[in-house]
Amino acid sequence: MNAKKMDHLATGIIYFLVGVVILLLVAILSYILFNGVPDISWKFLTSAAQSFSAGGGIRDQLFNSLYLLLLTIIVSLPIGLGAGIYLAEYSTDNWFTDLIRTSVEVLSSLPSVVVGLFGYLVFVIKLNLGFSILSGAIALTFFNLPLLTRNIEESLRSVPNLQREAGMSLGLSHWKTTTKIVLPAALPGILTGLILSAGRIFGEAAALIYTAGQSAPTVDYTNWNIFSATSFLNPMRPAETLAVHIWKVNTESVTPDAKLISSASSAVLIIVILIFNLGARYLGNKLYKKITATK
Amino acid sequence: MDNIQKKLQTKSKATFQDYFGKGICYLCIGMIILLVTCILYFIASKGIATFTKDKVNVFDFLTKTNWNPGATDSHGRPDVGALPMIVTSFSVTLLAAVLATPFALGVAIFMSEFSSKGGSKILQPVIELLVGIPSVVYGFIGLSVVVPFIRGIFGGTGFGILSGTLVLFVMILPTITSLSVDSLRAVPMYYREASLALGATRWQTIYKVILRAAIPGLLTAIIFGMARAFGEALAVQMVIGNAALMPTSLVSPASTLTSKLTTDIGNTVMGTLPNNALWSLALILLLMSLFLNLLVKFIGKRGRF
Amino acid sequence: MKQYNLNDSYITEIPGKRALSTKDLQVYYGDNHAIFDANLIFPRFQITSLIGASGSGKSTFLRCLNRMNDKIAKVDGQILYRNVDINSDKINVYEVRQHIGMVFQRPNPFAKSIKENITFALKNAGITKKDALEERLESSLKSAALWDEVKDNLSKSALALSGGQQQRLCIARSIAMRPDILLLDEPASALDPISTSKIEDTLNDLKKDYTIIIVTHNLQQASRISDYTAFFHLGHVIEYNTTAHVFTNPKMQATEDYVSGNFG
Amino acid sequence: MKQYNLNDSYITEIPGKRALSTKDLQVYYGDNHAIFDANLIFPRFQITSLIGASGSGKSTFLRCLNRMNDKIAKVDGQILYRNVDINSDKINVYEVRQHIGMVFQRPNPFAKSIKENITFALKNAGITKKDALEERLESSLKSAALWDEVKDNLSKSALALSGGQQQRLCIARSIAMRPDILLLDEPASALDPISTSKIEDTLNDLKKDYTIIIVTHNLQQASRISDYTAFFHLGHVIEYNTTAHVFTNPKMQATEDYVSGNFG
Amino acid sequence: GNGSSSKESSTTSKSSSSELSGKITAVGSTALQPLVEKAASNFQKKNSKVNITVQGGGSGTGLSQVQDKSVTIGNSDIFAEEKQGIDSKKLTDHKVAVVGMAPVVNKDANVKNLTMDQVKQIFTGKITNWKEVGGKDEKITVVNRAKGSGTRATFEAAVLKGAEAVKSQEQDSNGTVQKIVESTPGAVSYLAFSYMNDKIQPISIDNVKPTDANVETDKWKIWSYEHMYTNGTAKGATAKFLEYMNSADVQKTLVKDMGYISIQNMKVQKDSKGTVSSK
Ligand SMILES: Nc1ncnc2c1ncn2[C@@H]1O[C@H](COP(=O)(O)OP(=O)(O)OP(=O)(O)O)[C@@H](O)[C@H]1O
Ligand SMILES: Nc1ncnc2c1ncn2[C@@H]1O[C@H](COP(=O)(O)OP(=O)(O)OP(=O)(O)O)[C@@H](O)[C@H]1O
Ligand SMILES: [Mg+2]
Ligand SMILES: [Mg+2]
Repeated sequence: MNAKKMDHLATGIIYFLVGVVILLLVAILSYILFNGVPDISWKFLTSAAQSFSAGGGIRDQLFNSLYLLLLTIIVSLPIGLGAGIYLAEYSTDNWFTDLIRTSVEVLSSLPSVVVGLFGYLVFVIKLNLGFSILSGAIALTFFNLPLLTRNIEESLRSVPNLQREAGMSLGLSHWKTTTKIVLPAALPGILTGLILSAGRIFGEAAALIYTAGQSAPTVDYTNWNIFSATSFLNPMRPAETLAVHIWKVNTESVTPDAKLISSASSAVLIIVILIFNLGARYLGNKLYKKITATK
Repeated sequence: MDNIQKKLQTKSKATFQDYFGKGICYLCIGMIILLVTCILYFIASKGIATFTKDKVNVFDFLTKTNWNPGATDSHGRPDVGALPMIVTSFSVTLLAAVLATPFALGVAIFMSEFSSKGGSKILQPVIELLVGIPSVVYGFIGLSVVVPFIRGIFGGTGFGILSGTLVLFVMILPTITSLSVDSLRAVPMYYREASLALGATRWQTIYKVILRAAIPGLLTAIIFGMARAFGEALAVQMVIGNAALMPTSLVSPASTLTSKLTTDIGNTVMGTLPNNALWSLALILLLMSLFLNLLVKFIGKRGRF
Repeated sequence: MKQYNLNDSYITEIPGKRALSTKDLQVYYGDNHAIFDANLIFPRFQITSLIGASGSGKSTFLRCLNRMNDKIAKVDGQILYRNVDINSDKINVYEVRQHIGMVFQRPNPFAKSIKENITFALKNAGITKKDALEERLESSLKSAALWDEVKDNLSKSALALSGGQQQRLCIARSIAMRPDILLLDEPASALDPISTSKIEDTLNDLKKDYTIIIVTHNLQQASRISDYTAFFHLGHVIEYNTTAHVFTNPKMQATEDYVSGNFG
Repeated sequence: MKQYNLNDSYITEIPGKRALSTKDLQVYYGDNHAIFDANLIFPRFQITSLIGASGSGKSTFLRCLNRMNDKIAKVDGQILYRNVDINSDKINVYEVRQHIGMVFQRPNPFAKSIKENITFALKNAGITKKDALEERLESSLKSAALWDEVKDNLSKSALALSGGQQQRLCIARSIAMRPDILLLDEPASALDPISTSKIEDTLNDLKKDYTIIIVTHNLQQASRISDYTAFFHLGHVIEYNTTAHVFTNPKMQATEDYVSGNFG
Repeated sequence: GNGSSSKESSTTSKSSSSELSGKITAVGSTALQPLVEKAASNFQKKNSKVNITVQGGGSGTGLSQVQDKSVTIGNSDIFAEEKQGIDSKKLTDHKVAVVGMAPVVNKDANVKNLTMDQVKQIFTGKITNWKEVGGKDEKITVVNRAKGSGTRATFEAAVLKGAEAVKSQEQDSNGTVQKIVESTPGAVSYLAFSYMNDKIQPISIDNVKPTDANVETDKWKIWSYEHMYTNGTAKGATAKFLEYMNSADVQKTLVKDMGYISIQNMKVQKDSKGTVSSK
């Protein structure tokens, strides 16, 4: 076959593969959305879940998911940044760096249940954090760190060396150069990593069942005292997230409308991820533009 | 004058900033190492108990096909043969990777070599979206779509390795794709120019130059995908049938290491053999992911010319 | 910088055979008009230099000649090669590039062995016989004056060569395709003087069999190696003449200022 | 290429005040010995050019002078600044770099506004008063001959400037720190002729207040702007003299060949 | 029997609301979790100083954690005595509900009634086609519950009576089993009454219908208790909460809502060995 025909054929095959994948993606997303969106209502979003009777909503679960995401990012972003900066800026090619990389990557392939049980026995029981958003956030940090660290490292590395030299040659410390010059320039890449890991946090269930727990005690949304047990801000309270709720509704729930709750929740989850994705990009771009004074 | 000489020879704010920064970085690295060490120690100590405390023969554990930790076999030894789960885990993982790789590569090539910004601008977020769909949801789509579909075509119950593979295929597709895109984009632009200037077609350039140059990165992507498949539980558990049986075909119910682990762990009592045996499964998983990782490292080293 | 009349130009007549010519070539990067009405004729088996300040459009022009600018810029006008306008949509660009080879500013060998670097494109073009490949390998490396240095190490990675060797390998890679015309974009600018002079020697040898068009920043280099020189300024070809004329007796003020270093 | 005796060299005496000097400076990149026994004295408030072929070690030498090579290369020997050996472990390198500024080959402004590019390092160095900052901003931009072009757009992104403007911004950024010495590594090589001449003018103005050391490939540029010239060859300083001497009456054969274009 | 004290206990909890305080963590059975959770939230409304956390994790987890004193209450759908590795002497049992279970089949199989022996043979793999028991000519697909789960233990004790179950699919939750049986032709499994719906076919055994009334009299044999274990005797808030669980408040409403059978309605009782006696 001549090269040009081969080129056409290969191009055709690639378009075919892409087509199949797009079709698949569209199918999955529309399956979830078509099944779920008709059942989403304001009431569904704003009322509490019901254990036995129909008509329960997902107010608490939705809030918990977002709050857990926030806490997880608060816990894991600094560690990821520190580790990413170390790997990109300070590390040299040696066994220690290799060891760190391997450690981080091993984390990424641990089964969720294992991390969940580990979190349960160590954080919930041993460290006495109890079933809490905090325990959940720490457990999720395990999944979050590898992706985040890798992403931060790569984004930092992709900033041209010239920028570092510019900073250093002005007598700035390496640390200042990294945090004030290289890091802002790497922001868009870091953001992508953050968005990807946010997706995983929203979607994770198995690790949370044993750590953040699978019940959502009613909380008071007017209680701003973080230390109060009923405050919605208390990180020490147990919290069922949306993904866990979907899991629970599907496995043990006796509510008559379990199926409806499950599909509507899935749709909500996807929409929230989408909003988060777009929102984070928008804000990130704005921030980037502000820092870099472009436009 | 003297002042400057002195300044040159004394530590300044910048010096301390650097100490501080280094300190923070080492702290973070230290925390990661601590976390990993803890979890490794934790799993290893529990997983080894099956062999040290309950005196199960490691070889039996890896090669016997009967899994019934509560009971004992005719020789009075505990019945913990993990082979069916090991075989199944490997099968679904490999098959899912084999299936997902061409699609992921196709999309990655499309995104990095074909499409103008528009195409990848749409594909990128959609792929990121897929990462966030909870396992359970994938599991239920699997249960309500994939399983009946397989049943319709191959008969039987529809539960089994094939269904598991299909569900995992979709789940690891985003991982492999996005990592592949990264590594294709990392191939320097001048490789493409060099090849095109020699009269090579786009496909020849992609196939013989870009893919070759990106091989270490692509393999890393595939292996990361496999690691994800290996560790996935909730979704697989719903479609694979969860029978601790040696799989006889792609459509017979089987059970992976993770699905067994997830299904049974809540019903066992800490410290007893049934519980320890499950931790041994987790240990196998861990060793496997370690192995996959070292494989990536090895490939990465070899890939560097 | 002085203002020169950009529409005033001196383009000499070319005696003898022509290898390639452009007719009213225009190049646009989006809104940016980068080349204006380039009308140049390149004589066969001669070396032509393109000189001019940075950003004057030398690379842009050169890359059009074998359609490397296809996806990057909009190119209007004609490029005639063997009486065919190769700047047309119907043209098989892969074939064009096999006849008109290109060497870039930064050496860009593939991360493959030395041997594979040369044979890669040959195999692609359908030459698969072992003998033929070996023969081409040796002859092209010899032409590029690299054979003696690498003949014992053909399966070594090309990336392990020095910069100058890598650049000669890239030249060898190009000429292994037996092109008619060789385009070089500042092939020596990243190299040390020793490598540079080797490459200049190589080009001088290649002249017997190839038409060579070379972009260079280095005026001494242009005057040393080329037969004809074209001076570019802000996207316009200001002067095109034999190298001797351009350097010793330029017709245009801009050219004179440029070659005497009083430009800008 | 001709072989020259590398141990033979001509280094002139420097009258008047010294800004900086090196004593037996050696630089190694791993096993690669890149600079051999460099002994140079840089006169105060003068421009010194470093010339030499590519790879001869000019950049390497320059980067040692403000310790930018710290993590990349092993640097032995002494660098004396104000009677202090700043090539010692005990030296506060951040302070050194504040006194000895550097401008690079490719313009590298921060991805921040023009104003922040200048004030960022100042603030960091403890200058926080608004008046002082404004004053420095204006004076440094004026010194770099950029003020008129940007004064209405100080909060615009520095990346939106043209290459030449970016480079002048980098110079302004350096001199805003009020260094003693300014090191420049081919600051104009990526720029068009207009920008180049602007930068040359700027350097000429700066000479009153700063000691300038500049690496350049462009011999005309070196002869135009510098008072002293050092010629590097394969890591050795072959000749160091007033610029007029180096270009019109070189003492060493290698220098003569290089400045007359017969090198290599 | 602690059914008779229901009225008193509910009044006690009301009157003592001011002084009651403490932190209770109840972990274990996922099947029991919603009930306890709901009861806990009602209890906390009256006793605002008591903080109760209810979580799942499985009966095994519940029992081992309460044994280790990591949690206050271990929820279990299995007797502690039946669980290997649990020292039942240390634990105090609080039975809070009864759950009835029944075999269920996919509607396609066209079977509504089986003998106990047939059920046993199906689950031990002796009968492999529905036509052998008068149904459609269709292969039987057995879906079992996870080993060690309370539901499976109860079912095996009542039906298999020591015989080994056939190796087959295992699922660890009622919801998944329900969905699989619903959609897989020829599937058979067993479910708690509360998960029955009109898309699956519950099976009568020896013509006894799986109803609450039949469970209460032990005419229907497959049932078990839901337990809440404490380590030693329950004290303080925990005792009050467990008392509340057995109060009419919970038993008459929540237990019913959940699809369980009130402990107070039982005419018989069962011990950990499976021996049934009348109350
Ligand atoms: N890929 C591109 N996209 C947009 N504009 C471009 C691109 N490449 C070059 N240009 C513009 O086209 C003009 C000519 O550039 P070109 O690179 O051809 O100059 P040159 O003479 O080769 O310069 P140099 O000597 O620096 O290589 C310049 O204004 C440049 O900014
Ligand atoms: N980062 C580095 N690591 C290893 N070797 C280096 C490095 N930088 C430069 N060298 C080597 O040191 C020698 C001197 O290089 P240097 O960059 O100082 O030359 P130069 O005179 O500045 O050349 P040019 O004119 O091309 O900039 C060369 O042999 C070069 O290969
Ligand atoms: Mg160019
Ligand atoms: Mg240099």
